[in-house]
Amino acid sequence: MIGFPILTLITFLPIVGMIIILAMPKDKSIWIKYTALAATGFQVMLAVILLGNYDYSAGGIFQAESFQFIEKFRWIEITGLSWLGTLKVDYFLGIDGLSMPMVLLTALISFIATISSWNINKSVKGYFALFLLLDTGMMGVFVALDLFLFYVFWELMLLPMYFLIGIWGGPRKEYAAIKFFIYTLFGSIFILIVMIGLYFSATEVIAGGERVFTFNMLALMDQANYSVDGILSPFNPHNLRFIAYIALFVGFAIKIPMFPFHTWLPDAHVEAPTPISVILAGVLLKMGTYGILRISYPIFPDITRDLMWYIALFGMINIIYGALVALAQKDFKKLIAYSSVSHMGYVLLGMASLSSTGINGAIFQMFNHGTITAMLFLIVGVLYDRSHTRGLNDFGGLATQMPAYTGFVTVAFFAALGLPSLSGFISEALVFVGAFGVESIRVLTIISMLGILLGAAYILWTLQRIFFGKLNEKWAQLTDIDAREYIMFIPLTVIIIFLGIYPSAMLDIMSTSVNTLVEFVINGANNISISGL
Amino acid sequence: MSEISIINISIIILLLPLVSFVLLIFFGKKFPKLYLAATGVVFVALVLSIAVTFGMLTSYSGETLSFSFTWIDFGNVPSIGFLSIELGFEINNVTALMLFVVNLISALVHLYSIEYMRGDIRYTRYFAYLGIFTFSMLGIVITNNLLMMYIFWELVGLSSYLLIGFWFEKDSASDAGKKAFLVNRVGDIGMWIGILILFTHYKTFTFSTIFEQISLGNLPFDSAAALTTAGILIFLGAVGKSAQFPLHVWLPDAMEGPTPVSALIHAATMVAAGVYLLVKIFVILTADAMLVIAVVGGVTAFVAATIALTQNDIKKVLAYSTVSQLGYMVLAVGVGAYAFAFFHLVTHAFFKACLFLGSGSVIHAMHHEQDIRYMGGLRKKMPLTYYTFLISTLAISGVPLFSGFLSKDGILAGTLAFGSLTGHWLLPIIGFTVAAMTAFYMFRLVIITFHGEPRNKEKYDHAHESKWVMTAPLAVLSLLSIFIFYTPNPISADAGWFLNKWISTPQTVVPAEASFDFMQSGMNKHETGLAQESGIVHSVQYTEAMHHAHYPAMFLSLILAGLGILIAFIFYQWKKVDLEKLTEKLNSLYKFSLNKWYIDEFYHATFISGTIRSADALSWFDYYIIDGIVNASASITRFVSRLSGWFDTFIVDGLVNFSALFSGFIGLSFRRLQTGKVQTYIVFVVFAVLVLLLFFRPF
Amino acid sequence: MINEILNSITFIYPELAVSIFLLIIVLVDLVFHKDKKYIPYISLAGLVITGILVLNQIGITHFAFVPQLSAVKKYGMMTIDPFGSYFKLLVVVTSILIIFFTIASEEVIDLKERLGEFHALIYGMILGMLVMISASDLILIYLSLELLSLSSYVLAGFLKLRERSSEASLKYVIYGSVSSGLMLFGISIIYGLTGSTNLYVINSLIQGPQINLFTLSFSSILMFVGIGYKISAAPFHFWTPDVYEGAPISITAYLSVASKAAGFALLIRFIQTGFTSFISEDGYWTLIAVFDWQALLIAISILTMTLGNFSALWQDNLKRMLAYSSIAHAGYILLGIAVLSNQGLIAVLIYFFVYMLMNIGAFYVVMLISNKTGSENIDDYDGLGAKAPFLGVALAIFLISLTGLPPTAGFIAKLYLFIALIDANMIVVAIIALLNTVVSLYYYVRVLKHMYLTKSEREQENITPSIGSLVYLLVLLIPILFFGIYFTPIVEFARSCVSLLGI
Amino acid sequence: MIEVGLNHYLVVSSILFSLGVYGVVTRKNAVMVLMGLELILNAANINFIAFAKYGNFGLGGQAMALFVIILAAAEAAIALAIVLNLYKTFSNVNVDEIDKLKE
Repeated sequence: MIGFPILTLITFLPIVGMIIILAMPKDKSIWIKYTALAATGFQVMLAVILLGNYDYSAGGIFQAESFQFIEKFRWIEITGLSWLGTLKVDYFLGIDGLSMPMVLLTALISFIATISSWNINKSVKGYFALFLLLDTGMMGVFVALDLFLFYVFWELMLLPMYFLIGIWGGPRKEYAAIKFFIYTLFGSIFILIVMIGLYFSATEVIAGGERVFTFNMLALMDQANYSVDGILSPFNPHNLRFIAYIALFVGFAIKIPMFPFHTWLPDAHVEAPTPISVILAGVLLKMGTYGILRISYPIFPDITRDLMWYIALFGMINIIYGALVALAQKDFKKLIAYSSVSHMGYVLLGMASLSSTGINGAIFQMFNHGTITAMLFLIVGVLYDRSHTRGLNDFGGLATQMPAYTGFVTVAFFAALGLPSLSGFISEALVFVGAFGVESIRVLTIISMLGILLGAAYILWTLQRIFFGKLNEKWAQLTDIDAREYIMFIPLTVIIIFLGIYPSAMLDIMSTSVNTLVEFVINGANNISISGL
Repeated sequence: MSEISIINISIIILLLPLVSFVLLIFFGKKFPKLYLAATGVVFVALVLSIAVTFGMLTSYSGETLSFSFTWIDFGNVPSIGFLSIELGFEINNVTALMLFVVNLISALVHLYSIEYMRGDIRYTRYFAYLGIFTFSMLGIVITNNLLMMYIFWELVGLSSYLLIGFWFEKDSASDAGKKAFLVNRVGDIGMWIGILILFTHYKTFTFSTIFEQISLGNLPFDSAAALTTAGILIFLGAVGKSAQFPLHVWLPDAMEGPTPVSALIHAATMVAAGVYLLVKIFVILTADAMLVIAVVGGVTAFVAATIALTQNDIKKVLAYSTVSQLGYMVLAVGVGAYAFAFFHLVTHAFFKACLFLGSGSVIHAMHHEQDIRYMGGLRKKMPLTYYTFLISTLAISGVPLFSGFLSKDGILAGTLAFGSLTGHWLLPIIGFTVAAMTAFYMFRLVIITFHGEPRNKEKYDHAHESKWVMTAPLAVLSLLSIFIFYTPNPISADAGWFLNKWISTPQTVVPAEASFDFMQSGMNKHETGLAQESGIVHSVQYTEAMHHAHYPAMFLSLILAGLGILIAFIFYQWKKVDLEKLTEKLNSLYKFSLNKWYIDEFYHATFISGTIRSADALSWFDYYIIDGIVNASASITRFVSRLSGWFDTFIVDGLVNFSALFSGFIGLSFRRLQTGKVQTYIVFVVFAVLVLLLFFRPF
Repeated sequence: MINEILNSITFIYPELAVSIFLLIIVLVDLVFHKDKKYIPYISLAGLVITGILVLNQIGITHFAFVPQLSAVKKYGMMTIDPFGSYFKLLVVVTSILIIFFTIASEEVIDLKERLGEFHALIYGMILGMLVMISASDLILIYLSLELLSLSSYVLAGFLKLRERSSEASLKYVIYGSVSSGLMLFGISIIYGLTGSTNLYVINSLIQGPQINLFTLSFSSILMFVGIGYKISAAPFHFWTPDVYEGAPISITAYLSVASKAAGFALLIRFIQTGFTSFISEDGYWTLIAVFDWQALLIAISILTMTLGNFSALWQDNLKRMLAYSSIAHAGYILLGIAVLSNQGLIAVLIYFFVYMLMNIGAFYVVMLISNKTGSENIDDYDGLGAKAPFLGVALAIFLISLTGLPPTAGFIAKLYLFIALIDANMIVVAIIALLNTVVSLYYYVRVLKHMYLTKSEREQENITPSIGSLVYLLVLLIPILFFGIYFTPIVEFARSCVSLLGI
Repeated sequence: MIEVGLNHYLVVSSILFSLGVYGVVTRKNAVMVLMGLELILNAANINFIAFAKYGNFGLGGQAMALFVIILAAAEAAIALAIVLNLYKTFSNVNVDEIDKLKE
């Protein structure tokens, strides 16, 4: 274990950077950029240290003792309330196999997004301040183990995103920003309601043997903690667990984004500046699925099992629908955006399988989609910076013009269409293995496999439209990628290929926790159904 | 050689081409001469593979050496137990021979390409692609499990995509590459589902384990139907790769790639991978599965042959003949002629590669002219090319003394035997017709190209024999089309070491009730080893049937082949028949064949445009309906705000994007209440008092 | 008799201090009519002293002015209890803030020579409010209400020559006096029913069987008209937008916080002492089954917040928008009362504290900007984020807090409110309130959008706030952010102040 | 000769009250509106005194009435001042024409 509170550090480091930046004079934009780079760079280092000290055999999920790097102390405590007993919120951080990959992903993507923000020149100070704030929000969501804390971080990342899209965005930025904002807020309000409902349904024993209401996720997972009359308690004959689950799920589904709540995504992506698209696709979308796995699954195992089929159904819709709509896009960035919709569908499908392979695949897919789609958006950005257009049909024959660029694009594209030996394949394969193994959703899985074909179709078509054929003379002056862009692309490419060949590097991190999760959910569901409710 | 060294060497063989690929990709620009290194590497691989093959066939014939390692470990998985994914390699005779074939042709093609591709702008890149292809192909060959099979399966798909679209400046080329990849994906999905069925039940991808389980009577989902399904679905993969009907459409287009590539990938090795896969999973094929396979193979052979009759592009003709021959092999597997399927795979690999390289040499000489109607009389100009081409043509047409005769004869015999045992007589009939057609169109090709008078003078004048690096491979390959390499007896392969010593048909593991009777040797499965030694294939009655079928098949095929050749000469050499009249007479048929049965058109009309349309429809739906519901109020609000003389461009949309219609109206009506007249307010107050009294009065 | 009064005096030091300083201000105004620049400081001094006196009172629970001739039990006309002290403190703090507000506000600076009246009237309001907060006798309630109203009528129309201002005052006076008239009529009926004007006595009497329920509910409703008009609860809120828009902005801010607070204090005390039979162990109030206050309050509060929010959607004048938003907030707070539990009361107290900070802050920024641009129209906020970065951020934070998003104190206030609601199993109401919050988001965000996302078409110079106003804003901002992150202190304080002097 | 009892007073007061409200709502002229107000207050006063007299509630009612009268005077004074000021700016005192502030 590590001597210092590493999780707090990794979470709030960006805030420190933000404060430093705010203290800087406006005109020293280059120093501001370096500060931001340093902040995110340190974050990556810390993430690596985390990985170095990570215990692969610890399960986490519901056992507090097997979480790692735990930091826990009372944040808010109000004692002596007449009927409320003790009102308390913990500052409770810790990671397990579910969060570790996401922490790595967040650190990595933030770092790369910072590099790609280098050519932001409009009010640099504000941009990087907000950017780092966003970073903290994202990191916090993945390390928080207290619902209240989780929600705070969740909301924290909302506003910076709104401004980053709204100020530094494209022509229809206001529209996109407000749409993103309203959508997400709508979702988070549902989360809030359920959160409060849970708070008043379960209690936890604190020092001194007193039982108090709690936001502690782990305590909420333990059915023994639920009072009989709590509105979300499984023992309450007329509980509202089902409704609560739906509300929670919608709250998260909006972030994923799950059909039919996905329409904010294309707008947000198209309008957002490249680095923000990278963050959006690379990390933010994962929060939805992470939330479902971390909160909905273990806290509502019974409902989860009952709704498996529907989750899978929506996964399938996402896959096919996203791919088909992507196929029809004329705008490069929109196409990638819809491909995200399709790829997140695999995550849903894998989660729905409630099997280790499937959920391993889902989490792995979250990570891979993070890296791959981040790279795809960087690719769009590179092209857009040079040509100031994103029309797929405006290009052609760039392969001869920008060979190195084409090389990276090919890797990213084939990773996106799930070519074996690249990371994307492994996760999709595991998702299918897991989902196919479940009788009830087998048919949905088989239909989903059309996604592989459609994915290949739009990817290859794009590749052809942009890079093959005669070189469009208009682009004869386009230059190949420069050093900075190499720096952005190489790490991602390496990771994509490495994980494609040696997936265990990532899967070993999560598999123990995933097994724990699956076992916990299944047992929990059975216990509840046994207790007759 | 010890077992472990054989394994190690084969792994080295696998990795060598990868090395060349990496080198060329990263340093190709700096050192343009690196392609020589690549060629050298492949030749080293060839030598090693010869060593391995020799070692196998001499010391471990009939055994299976395998080596496997854990790739992914899921730990103790709930309700399953400890689960891990194993990968690995296995070497047996078939594998070893395949290794040799692939490496040999790959090496020859490398050599050939040095001259053929000279001066291309992406010269080194081309060799890099050859490298990655060889790597993936070898992977398919030596894997011992389905997952790796699938992985490398996709990788050859990739390399074929890259090589078909190598000249991507041509739209036709990049289209062809895309088409090849997508069509293959269709098959692969089926294959993947099949694999999943097996994995879901056996929790492993390894062939041997799965076979063992099945032979112990543990069927997937405990139903023979599931096993049949799995077999057919995996076969779908082969349908894609080996260009079987109805997924054969990509192969002819693939001829857009450089000719050596067509020789290596789209004639000799990759397309044969499908057949190789079938050979690998042969033992789990149930009766129904085999029948399906046989029928598909037959149909493919026939359709392709009919199309090949009328094509005018030299490579197209060869392409369709390839499809047709692949059909033969699949048909062979279907009818249980396991050995002959693989045999034909090998022989075909050699002579078809030779044909393609020969055509390449011609095309090279004719400055990339591919239409045979502008050729002619090249025999004098390029004799070596001509004779090698001729030998291979004889081989493919099934003329005795050549390899093709032996393998094809075996297959036809197999179909006959099958017909006699199961009553499916249509298959042999197809088989023989195709044999005749093959002979005809191949000789048509030879005659139009090499005989007669040159039709395009100045091209003809420039034509010349190619350099040795191009002709040497031709020589080697045509040499390998002679019978002597396979059997001492030119008319029967059964005596030959190829079939006797090297290839032994494995005993099916499918339970008796699910497989053909003739597949069941009457005796207990564990004594199958015995069955092999006594030269009995599958079962006594099958062996007998084959035996009876042998001579009739031979004569029949001889006659038909001769007939085909004869007609070809009558038509094109001696011009005894006026082709114009004939085509006039058979116009519809001719058109049908020339336009490849309009299959592409059909696909375009249905699947492709269907997908595109639905995609457009959906994106419309997405934009106008789903987002529309969200945005519904945008329009309403604009209307409302005009009413109230209040207009704001975007925030309104943004704002009301979310609030539905009524929010706008409610807000407005509330505003209306605020009339600004204090007395109205007071009226409201009084009114409110009365209403409240009405609602909250105690009774 | 006399010593009773003398002894009671000790409990009303704050009120006394206010009255004395009121006189002082009037005198100073008369004596030095040359320059009146000291007056604000005098009134500040007075307020500080009052504040200290109030602080001393915290924790004390006692009756004042117990009439000798009253019945067996001794019920005073005024009640001193922590609850009252909390609101008094709130009023005093608000007043101090408002004094500074006026110092910065140009509307008021312009009329130097009338500064004396201005502060005198403010003091009149304060006195009215302080008395109102601790009044437990209908007579006193009516008197204090009138005192408050009369002063505010004048203040609303203080800018004589501005049309909007005088119109506002006219509407205010007519509307106000009608509602207080109705209230008076209600009082008279209650008096008729019970024969007493003391809430405690009334409480004990209406528990008797012979009470005429219909008349009682009629009178209760009339009472509520009066109170509802003070707290501008729909449908008695109609004066609010017009007056808030017309009045000087400092007065608007003052009305929207202080007099509303006093009104709420009155309402709570009226229901708690007048109609509650007992308070259960877990802090829930059981009402006397003569009139269903809970249903009434719920209905009114939902109507109020919905109406406030939806009407605010359409406002282009920021002052007016804030007026509607304050109506909406009144709705939320009313919900806190409707829970009829100490938890709800805690929520109300917290909410008011936070509401004071953020509302005054928002008005202050609006004032500063209108000082520069001379307009409160939303289009004049275009590109403000660039022109006045600090003001922009400040306003943004205030608005976010008003919306109730973390990490601002506004979130905490709402959180406690919803906790109370959920605990009382008023889930549906809670959801309605939440949806209202979403609606409210639109118009708050709309301001942000104008400030940051739209380019202003006409160029204007940067707005840089003076040091004074910068400090002022920081004083408001820091607690909002601090309590947003660590809010135990206010909660504890509120909890210590929930106890009313009950029966 | 009927005895004048509590109810008579109440009837009178309620009539006054209603008249007052009616006046407030219908009159154009601000001054008339204010008169309506006075009626409302006096209606309340009548109640107080009547109740005090017939209910033997002591002097509380009368005291209240006195307060109310005083307050009414103050209110009237302020209201008239405002009306006057209004007349300066709008140069009319018609309540229903003063509706600049609305919606």
